Amino acid sequence: MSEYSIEFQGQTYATDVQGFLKQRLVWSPELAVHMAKLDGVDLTHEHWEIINYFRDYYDDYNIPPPMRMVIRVFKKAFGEDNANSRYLLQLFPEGATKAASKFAGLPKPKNCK
Amino acid sequence: MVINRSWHEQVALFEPLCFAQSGDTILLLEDAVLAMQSPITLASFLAKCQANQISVAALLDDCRLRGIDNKYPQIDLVDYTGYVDLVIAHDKQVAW
Amino acid sequence: MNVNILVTGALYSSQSAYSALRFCQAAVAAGHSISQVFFYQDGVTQANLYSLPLDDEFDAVNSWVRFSQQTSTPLVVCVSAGERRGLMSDEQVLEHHLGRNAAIDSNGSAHSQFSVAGLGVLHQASLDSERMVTFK
Amino acid sequence: MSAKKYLYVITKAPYSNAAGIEALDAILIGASFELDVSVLFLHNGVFQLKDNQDIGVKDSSLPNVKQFTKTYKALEDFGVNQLYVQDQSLDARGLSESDLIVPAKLIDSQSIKVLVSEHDQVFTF
Repeated sequence: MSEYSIEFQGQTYATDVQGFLKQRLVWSPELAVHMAKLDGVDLTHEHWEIINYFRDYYDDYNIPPPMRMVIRVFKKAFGEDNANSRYLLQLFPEGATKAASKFAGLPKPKNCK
Repeated sequence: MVINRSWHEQVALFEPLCFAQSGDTILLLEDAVLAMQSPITLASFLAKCQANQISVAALLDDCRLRGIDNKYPQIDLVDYTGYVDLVIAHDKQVAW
Repeated sequence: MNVNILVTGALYSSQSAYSALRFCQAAVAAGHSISQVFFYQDGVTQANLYSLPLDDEFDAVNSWVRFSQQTSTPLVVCVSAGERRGLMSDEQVLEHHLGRNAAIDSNGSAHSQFSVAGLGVLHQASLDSERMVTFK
Repeated sequence: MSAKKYLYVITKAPYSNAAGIEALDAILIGASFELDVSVLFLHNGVFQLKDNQDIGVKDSSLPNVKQFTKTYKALEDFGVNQLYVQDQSLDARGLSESDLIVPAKLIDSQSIKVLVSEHDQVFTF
């Protein structure tokens, strides 16, 4: 079986083939910045708003939040006009749920549908 | 000895009865047909079904496989075609 | 009528493969159609290509394959339930880089007559069919 | 046309098997189809909602268990509003409403008959 990992500050972090951390507890904000860079994303204040929401929500419910909740939180933070799903997609071109989960150190979301 | 089964797990013959309504059919399938070897439990089950206008059927093929004879006029023996007919005749099936 | 079948019982630890197959055959013989057979929970084990029962025993996997070929009935394995239990297509094995030998690309554990899809397919079929029958 | 009504029944206790996890997967898909989704906890299924579940020390060298039952608390966010618990099942297991991690409607066998008959599709786990 092939193994995947990320090297960061002298440490090796095991991931799956798509770069999701195998162990949630090893996550740090610095590692998140590095993981995002590997995907060509520079984390901004807006990204962090979403990533922190994903981490809190996952802590409470063991599942990433549904998109309509994410948009609600986003609107609260950045106003009705800016915060929509298209803007979220600009922030996370890979898809907000997938990319925010990844940078937040959460497991890959199920994609059953 | 080690036990890994919950105290609460038990024979489920009476459970579907709690949720079936008049006009429904309870089909005994696979190991459920073994209930036909427990006359006392089965008699009270059949009486309750009758009182609530719930029909009871058993799958003939599963009875035969296990050497079970039907001694109960209240139980309809059906083959797989009869099972299909029951599914068509009722608007939904619930597998307990 | 159009009947959607859901199978959740494990191969050889339950009678569900046999019961469901007999039901499907009887339904087709009576002029009904089976919209699909969806394998969920332990039912995914009924798609295992590497199941090799003794010759005189019931061969659930190949019986499903034959039924599917004869009646053009789709057999669908739930992707997440399958991945939990090591049941996957060639493509999934490649996707997860699980192959023992990169030169051999056809080592998925699901028989190729079964497709792998999400629970959305089960729900869509249940909405499109007139009946759903579950075998546990 | 109004949304179809789907009922998901959970009858098994958590952790000894994947029934709860796989029921949740199905419930979330049902909700994503914008169906009218209800969940009924029956028999040992009521233990899914028991409070004070503790998965123990978080030690990465030990096999880990996911406390998936937390997700029941999020069902409302995903559009699932109706959670039912059979009162008898709770009683028989020494539990009451106050032991549950999420508010659920207590329901007796007679009302379950109605519940089952009112739904278009019933999945049992």
